[in-house]
Amino acid sequence: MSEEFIQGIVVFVLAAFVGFEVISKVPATLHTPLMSGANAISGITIVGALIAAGFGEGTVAAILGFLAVTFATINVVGGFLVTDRMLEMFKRKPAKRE
Amino acid sequence: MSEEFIQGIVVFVLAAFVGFEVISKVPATLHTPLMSGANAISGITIVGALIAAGFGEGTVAAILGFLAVTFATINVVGGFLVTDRMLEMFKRKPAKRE
Amino acid sequence: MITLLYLAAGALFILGLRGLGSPRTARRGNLLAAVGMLLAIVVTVADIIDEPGVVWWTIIAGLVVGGGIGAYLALRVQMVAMPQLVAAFNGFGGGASALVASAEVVATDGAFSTETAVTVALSIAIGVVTLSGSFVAYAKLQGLITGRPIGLPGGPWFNAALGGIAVGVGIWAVVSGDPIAYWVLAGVTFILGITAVIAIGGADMPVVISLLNSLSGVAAAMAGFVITNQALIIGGALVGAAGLILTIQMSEAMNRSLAHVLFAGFGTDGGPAIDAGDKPVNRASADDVAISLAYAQTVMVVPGYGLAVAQAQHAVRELANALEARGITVEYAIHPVAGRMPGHMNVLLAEADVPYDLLLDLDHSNPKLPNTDVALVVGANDVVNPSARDDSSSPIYGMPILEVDLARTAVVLKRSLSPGFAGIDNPLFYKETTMMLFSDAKAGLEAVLAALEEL
Amino acid sequence: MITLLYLAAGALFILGLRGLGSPRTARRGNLLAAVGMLLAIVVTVADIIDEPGVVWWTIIAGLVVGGGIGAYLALRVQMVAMPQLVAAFNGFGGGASALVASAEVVATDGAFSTETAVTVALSIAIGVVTLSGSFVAYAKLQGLITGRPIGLPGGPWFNAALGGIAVGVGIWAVVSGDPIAYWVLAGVTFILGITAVIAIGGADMPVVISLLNSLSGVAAAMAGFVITNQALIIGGALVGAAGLILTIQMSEAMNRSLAHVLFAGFGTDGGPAIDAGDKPVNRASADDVAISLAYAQTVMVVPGYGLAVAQAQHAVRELANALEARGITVEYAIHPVAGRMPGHMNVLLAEADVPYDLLLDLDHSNPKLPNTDVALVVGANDVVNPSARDDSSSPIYGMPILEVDLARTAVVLKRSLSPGFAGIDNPLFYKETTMMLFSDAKAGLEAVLAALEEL
Amino acid sequence: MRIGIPKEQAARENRVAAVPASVKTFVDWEWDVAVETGAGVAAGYPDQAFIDSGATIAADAATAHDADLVLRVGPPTHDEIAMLHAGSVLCGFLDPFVATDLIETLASRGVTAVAVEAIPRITVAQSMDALSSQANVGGYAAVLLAASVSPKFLPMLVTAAGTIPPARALVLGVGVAGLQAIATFKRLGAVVFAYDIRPETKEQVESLGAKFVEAPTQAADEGGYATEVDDDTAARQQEVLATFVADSDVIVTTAQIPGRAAPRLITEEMITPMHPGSVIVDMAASTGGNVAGSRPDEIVDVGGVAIYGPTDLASRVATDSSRMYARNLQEIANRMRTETGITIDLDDDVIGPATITHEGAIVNPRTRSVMELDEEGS
Amino acid sequence: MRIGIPKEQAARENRVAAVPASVKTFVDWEWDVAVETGAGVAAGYPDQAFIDSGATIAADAATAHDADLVLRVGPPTHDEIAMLHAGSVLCGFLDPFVATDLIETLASRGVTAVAVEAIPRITVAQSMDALSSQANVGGYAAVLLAASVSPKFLPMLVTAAGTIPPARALVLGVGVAGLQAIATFKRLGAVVFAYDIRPETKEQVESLGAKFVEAPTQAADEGGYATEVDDDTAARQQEVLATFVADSDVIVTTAQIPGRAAPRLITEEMITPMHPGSVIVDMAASTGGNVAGSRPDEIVDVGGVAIYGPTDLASRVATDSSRMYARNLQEIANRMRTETGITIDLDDDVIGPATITHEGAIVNPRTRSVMELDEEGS
Ligand SMILES: NC(=O)c1ccc[n+]([C@@H]2O[C@H](COP(=O)([O-])OP(=O)(O)OC[C@H]3O[C@@H](n4cnc5c(N)ncnc54)[C@H](OP(=O)(O)O)[C@@H]3O)[C@@H](O)[C@H]2O)c1
Ligand SMILES: NC(=O)c1ccc[n+]([C@@H]2O[C@H](COP(=O)([O-])OP(=O)(O)OC[C@H]3O[C@@H](n4cnc5c(N)ncnc54)[C@H](OP(=O)(O)O)[C@@H]3O)[C@@H](O)[C@H]2O)c1
Ligand SMILES: NC(=O)c1ccc[n+]([C@@H]2O[C@H](COP(=O)([O-])OP(=O)(O)OC[C@H]3O[C@@H](n4cnc5c(N)ncnc54)[C@H](O)[C@@H]3O)[C@@H](O)[C@H]2O)c1
Ligand SMILES: NC(=O)c1ccc[n+]([C@@H]2O[C@H](COP(=O)([O-])OP(=O)(O)OC[C@H]3O[C@@H](n4cnc5c(N)ncnc54)[C@H](O)[C@@H]3O)[C@@H](O)[C@H]2O)c1
Repeated sequence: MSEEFIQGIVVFVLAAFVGFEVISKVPATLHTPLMSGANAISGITIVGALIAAGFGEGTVAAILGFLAVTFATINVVGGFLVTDRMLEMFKRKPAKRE
Repeated sequence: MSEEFIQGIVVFVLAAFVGFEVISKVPATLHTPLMSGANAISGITIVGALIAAGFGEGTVAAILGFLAVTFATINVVGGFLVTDRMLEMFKRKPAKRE
Repeated sequence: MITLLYLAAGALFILGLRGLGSPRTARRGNLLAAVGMLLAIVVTVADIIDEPGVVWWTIIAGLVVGGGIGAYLALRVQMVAMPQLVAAFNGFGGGASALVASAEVVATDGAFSTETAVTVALSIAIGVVTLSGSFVAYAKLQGLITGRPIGLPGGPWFNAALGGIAVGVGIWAVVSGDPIAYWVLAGVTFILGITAVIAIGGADMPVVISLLNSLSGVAAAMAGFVITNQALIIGGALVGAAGLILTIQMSEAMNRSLAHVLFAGFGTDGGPAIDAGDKPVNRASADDVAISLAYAQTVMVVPGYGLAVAQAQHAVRELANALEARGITVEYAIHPVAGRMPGHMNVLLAEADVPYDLLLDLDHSNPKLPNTDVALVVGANDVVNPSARDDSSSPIYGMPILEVDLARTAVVLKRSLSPGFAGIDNPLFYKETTMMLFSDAKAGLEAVLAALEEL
Repeated sequence: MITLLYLAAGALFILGLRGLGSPRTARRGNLLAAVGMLLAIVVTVADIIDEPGVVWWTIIAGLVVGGGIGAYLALRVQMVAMPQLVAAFNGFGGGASALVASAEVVATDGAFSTETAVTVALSIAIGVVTLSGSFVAYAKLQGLITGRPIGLPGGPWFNAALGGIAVGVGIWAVVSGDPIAYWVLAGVTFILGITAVIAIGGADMPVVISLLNSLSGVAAAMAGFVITNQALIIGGALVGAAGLILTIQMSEAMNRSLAHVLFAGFGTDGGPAIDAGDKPVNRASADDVAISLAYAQTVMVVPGYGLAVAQAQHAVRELANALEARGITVEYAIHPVAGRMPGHMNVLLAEADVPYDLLLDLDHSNPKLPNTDVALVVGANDVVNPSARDDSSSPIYGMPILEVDLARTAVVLKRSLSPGFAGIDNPLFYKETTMMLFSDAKAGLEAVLAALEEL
Repeated sequence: MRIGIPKEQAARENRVAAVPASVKTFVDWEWDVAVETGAGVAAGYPDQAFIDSGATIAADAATAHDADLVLRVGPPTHDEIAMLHAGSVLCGFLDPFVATDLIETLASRGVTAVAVEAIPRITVAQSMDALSSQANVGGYAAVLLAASVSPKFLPMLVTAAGTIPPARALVLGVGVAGLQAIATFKRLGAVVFAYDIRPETKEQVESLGAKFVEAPTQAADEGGYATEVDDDTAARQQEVLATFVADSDVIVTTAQIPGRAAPRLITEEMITPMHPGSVIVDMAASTGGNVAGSRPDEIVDVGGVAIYGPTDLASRVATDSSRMYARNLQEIANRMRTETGITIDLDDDVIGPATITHEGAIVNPRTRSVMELDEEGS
Repeated sequence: MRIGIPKEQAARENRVAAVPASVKTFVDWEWDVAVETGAGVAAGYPDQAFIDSGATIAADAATAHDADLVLRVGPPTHDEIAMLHAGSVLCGFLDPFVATDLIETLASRGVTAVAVEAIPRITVAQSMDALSSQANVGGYAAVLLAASVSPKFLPMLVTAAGTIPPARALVLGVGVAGLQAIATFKRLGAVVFAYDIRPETKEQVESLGAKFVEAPTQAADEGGYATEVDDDTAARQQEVLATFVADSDVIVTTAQIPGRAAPRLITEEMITPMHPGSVIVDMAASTGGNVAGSRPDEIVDVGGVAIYGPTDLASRVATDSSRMYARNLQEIANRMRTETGITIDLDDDVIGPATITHEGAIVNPRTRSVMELDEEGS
């Protein structure tokens, strides 16, 4: 196994630990927004898509690259926007007692 | 900066995140045992000490290596044992109501 | 250097996810994650901008088209349709990961080291399952196909068999390195995604989407291995793990085990018993109620006979105390015939030491209810039944009621949809602004208090 | 491959730390971490065993000597002396990291790349500060030197200046690569460790030790960079971060800000006011009380006038409910003259709906107290004063008391050490088996309940 | 439209049929209100308070009875009936299924009699339900009576002079009065047991924190009222109750069966084993009593156990019972009210069943059946 | 060692100085106990109960008084004193600082008189403190009296017949009786205000969930008792209290200053603005009264406000007040007890101060000073 690959595994495991720990008990109302936000983050694959698209040679590769970028961008842009919309309900701050 | 060093930074940051997240609100009674346990883990430097001792050339290096291993081992062995002793109080399980 | 910037993006993702877990910080969390994503994209573009032979049109076209579609969908869609939208977005994400790996197959014609080949196969398989599965979930929720579980020939064994085939094809691909094998894998897993999700009922879709979301993270991480990119590995692993925890929490909140949801076909699972025939109710959890209360300025507690039956007088007082400690105004609306004897509520609330000046009678509470953020109805039914006001054919027509239906939100805490003393149905329960918390009054209030203290 | 095994060790550390955070899993957590450590050591040894030219005697001698000393100290020492022991162990750990980096300086004669040089300097500096600081903390706690803060010439500015010098020497070392510079750095930081800790009072030592513990983690991580070893980086970073969080939590639990502890000399900080002259009391936090209660089988609540003053009757009932839900037997011992009127406690507990059959009078509770795990004294004082039984010169000698001093543990909840109605001191407060929780009765009980629910 | 509030003449009757608040409402409706002088004094409402609310003070009973609507607490005497003019409406407790001679007189004088005890106990009529409002007060007053004459402390007390155990209270019959009795006993700290023949009362008893005595139960009639039990059930009932009665320090009984004699729940043999000094308040004394030996408005001593049979319990809390009763009557009046005054609509769900005599005839079927009018007519 | 329990002869006195439980203890000490026939009946303890505990029943008062230790509730009459033999010990409420002629007679007859009201209120004597135990019962009984005669509901009730606001209760004087009164009012659901001259009572009042009236206060004497206030303080006190009194529906006053007339806290002018139907129970009526116009054991009507001056409150709860009183006496007897019987140790912290006459002399300094004996002697 290449050193790079092993490094990848180390990073993967540590990041997974962070992922497990970072989610403590979440109130049910936040389940959907959190899912949506996490989903937007999984759009990080856009980085891969950009690279694939940029270096794709030939029509097939170009089309695959284009599709990959499109898909990933939908995920990223739509994901963050829709999460923000869901969270609008939390904007209002409880005012002090009159 | 070498690729290795950068990898080190990535690992360091991720591990630090895990460290931050892994400690949630700890009851005060566990403060000392937790501190002690963490302290024992910081004895991981024993790995470095072993390598330093194993490959040290010359008397100075040998002495430094020996001291490093000794110090680190005290930390590791003493740390885990003392933590376990502290935790003895949690052995008793609440019994069912008679 | 670029790796360190990716690491910074990863750190922002972590902080973002963490923020999303608590109502106070959720918006900021989402913003942080978005900034992290922007950073990752900019870094990537900056990294390749000087490289020769970069095909820019695909990038630009993809960003424009994808961004447009994403923004349009996100901003246009109705609140209720959001879960299915998340499903769709998720499908795109999974698809993208599969495409990244596929592009690599095309580029290298399948010539990978074994370990890389494994990650390529995993990227494609997981990405495609996410893609097709998410769209089935979308279709179910959107009503394009029926929400009911659709039986498959052989039941759950069908999917097990299909899964087995996918594994076989995957091994073939890794061992042979033949691009065809990867495309076959994509085909098999595409079907698997459909058949796996289609067998699950519509009510469980949120859990399924969350699981698919976790999978899309794993797919992204695998793609990261394929193209040796740590941003993908960090982000993907994060989402994979966080998504899994979230999935478990969601199924717990719905009182389902995850295994039950996924393999429902293996056993029979009745699911929660309360259902109002055809009339839908907003069924809330204690957490939901806690959040509504925490973000209210004025709360009106409306106690009824159920409070007495559950002996929940102390619990209601504690909850009110906790709310008051947050600066929320809490008062009590006492209906003249709440309970089963004159002054029933007075006896109980006096026992719990509720100050007399917080007890409002009908004349004093009804004018306040329309400006009340949350009316918390605890075991009351007839005395808050709008039929008494609106429906001249109702046997209780003409009885004065507490008009909690005019409050901004009504939370009704009772064990079921059963009627009260008068034996009649209550339209309040089916209102859009009503949240039903089905529980014993005491247990329910305690759960809400516990949830409130975690906010 | 070896990296992956180190990763596994790191994973065990993570699981171990997590386990250590909760009473139920703490022992298992410690064990997991120890297994991780063993794994790391074995892997390392296995890795170098075939290498030529390994100097084994230093390794074996070090392991034997260190292991022997560590085990001896850990097993021999008294419970009360544990904090200082932890400090000592921690000092050794920091020293080891500094030695590892120093060995590298000796081996390479200071020829490092800039970034490595920085980590070498940091390893040495942080490691040595940890070493000397920890031993000063040890000496303070062990009573070898006075526990009181020792003033330095120039006060806190002295340490600031010394810190500045250390930074300067560090830069010199990195830039010049001269081994001498590293040794000078070690010398300066050795002094800094002493002067920094010596200026802090003994009561704050636990916080200081925790911070030094965090630093020893950082030192280990830096050493990891020096010798390019991921096990050290992961383990060190983990402890560095976890230790920091723990330090903050500890200072919060002691109602101190971390800055106050470290730079106490910069301002004057009275600290908590309660101190019994020379007589020491076991001051407990709500968490400590919660744990004692959670692990009890029988709890006897002893209410007194303070319960009435705080109007804590509902709070005590809630706590009792929570304990009962855990299967713990809770009863109430009512002293005939508790409070300020006959039946004072009865009125309050009836209001909180405590069933009459749980109320025990003197004759029924005293025989039970010696077998009671925890006697929870809420705002009572004279009625639990053993002087009335033991000290014939006491003005209340001869009054029957509730003998909570015979219970396995007595928890006394009151605001201070002030006397009660009779105006006399209470020896109960200074007993070894007594935990004092200083708080308003209502607030204190609520805090205990909250802590209990987190267990 | 003129409304008259006479002063009650019955012994031990302190209540009044209107209070300043209800007078004010009538005045707002532009009705003339005449309150007989001193009518409210015993309830704590002096004449001046009525004047301040807009009433005039009638110097004598005749003036107060000379009105379109006369509101009373108890039934009028024959003398008072003579003061009513034909076509006027009389509203109050009229005992319409028992005091038939009075009803006959009222009918013959052309007075429309509306009996509050005949108001149906349906949801919409709850605010007019004087039986409930007065039973509620009665349950409270019965407990205070029992507590104040009991030689025992009701709450538990741990004191330097020994521990006083809580008193055991028993409530038999858990209607409106019984529930309030339970609540009041609970407030005072007694350990409360309760029993009723209707099974649904178990939950209600427990909803007040008291314990239900598991003796036989039997479903209520469709009106929600208890029905008579057969001898066998009664025997089993008494068997279970006996041990609870023997252990009780204070007992309040409220059991009633509408239109019949009150059920006998406590027999002489059940009283014998009770501690001397125990107290029983029998709220059903006027309809025959739940307790052997109880007599209306008397205190009977059975081997050291004092049995009270008060019939004036609501009247003892006259200020507030009057306030509630006046509110009931105000709501009834409101139901009858038209633009110009009042009309009796015999088809009305509430007023219809409560109207006993109208336009010279006895119109209430139950009164008619008691008087056997229909049989005669058939 | 023979111990006698006579039947109390005073009017309205239902208590008895021993109960079966205390008799049993005496018998365990191997004392002979003679209980006059019928002594416990009014308190709910029939002769048989005493017999079962090991007592003998004395046929008449003379036999019951013919004992080494005679336990009574109230002071004996001269006739009864005549039945005591020289050297015997008499223990009970003897009013030793006022009823000096009785004390003189006791001394002259050679009877050792131990007055329970002179037991010092120190911590170790709490179980012998009959003043406290009886004041405690009195506070409870006073509230039940007030509540049962009040024409108002004490608790708040929201009902279909309108909302009944809670009654406002005021307790003046927050000693033992006052605290129990507050607690009992609270139990019944009233809104309770309270006031005492001693500043430390504020916290005590609040510890029962009631509100303290912020009128002037003044520190107690070293014994913990209130001292007299000057006219100026009294005036300011009344000024503040006036508004609270006017708004109150039920008032219980308990203020006492040992050895002096009770302070006048409520004047006639303060009563005038009260609602008719309000009730005042003056527990200090026998020592001059806290309320203008109150008379011992009478009900005085001042403009519709009923002022009660009961002196028999503890006796109304005779079963339990006897139980506590008997326990107090038992502890006192225990303090005096020796191997063979009892001895009076004038140096004892508890018995010493409580002994009024001994071996023919009046030994209590306070009684002596009231009787001006020492001046004569000096
Ligand atoms: N106040 C009086 O004097 C009096 C006298 C007689 C009759 N009434 C009548 O009683 C009714 C009173 O109205 P209301 O709104 O107070 O009561 P209600 O209409 O009888 O409704 C009570 C509700 O409480 C719920 N409940 C019962 N036990 C519960 C528990 N342990 N936890 C949570 N919820 C529980 C029941 O629903 P689930 O089963 O779904 O939990 C029920 O629907 C009116 O119809 C009134 O006319 C009143
Ligand atoms: N029961 C009676 O009839 C009666 C009558 C008169 C006198 N007494 C006397 O009163 C005493 C009763 O004994 P006791 O043990 O109940 O009471 P105590 O001896 O008076 O002690 C009460 C304790 O409660 C604490 N306290 C006060 N307010 C508090 C709050 N808000 N939160 C927490 N703690 C609070 C005080 O300590 P901190 O200030 O440190 O918080 C005080 O030491 C006896 O000496 C008895 O003789 C009794
Ligand atoms: N819906 C409404 O608006 C409304 C209003 C008031 C009362 N009610 C209902 O009317 C019913 C009667 O109330 P009430 O107080 O006028 O009753 P009541 O005065 O007629 O009788 C008192 C109680 O005695 C009980 N009883 C009769 N025979 C008994 C026996 N043999 N043993 C034991 N108990 C016996 C009855 O069940 C009843 O509970 C109740 O169900 C009450 O809830 C309804
Ligand atoms: N330590 C013990 O064992 C013990 C036992 C019982 C009582 N005590 C104490 O003895 C004291 C007296 O109790 P008591 O009930 O016998 O008192 P009491 O009967 O003599 O007087 C009743 C109350 O009236 C108050 N009072 C007097 N003048 C007043 C005025 N002008 N205005 C308002 N209030 C006035 C007094 O302060 C007292 O609280 C209390 O402090 C009580 O706590 C102590």
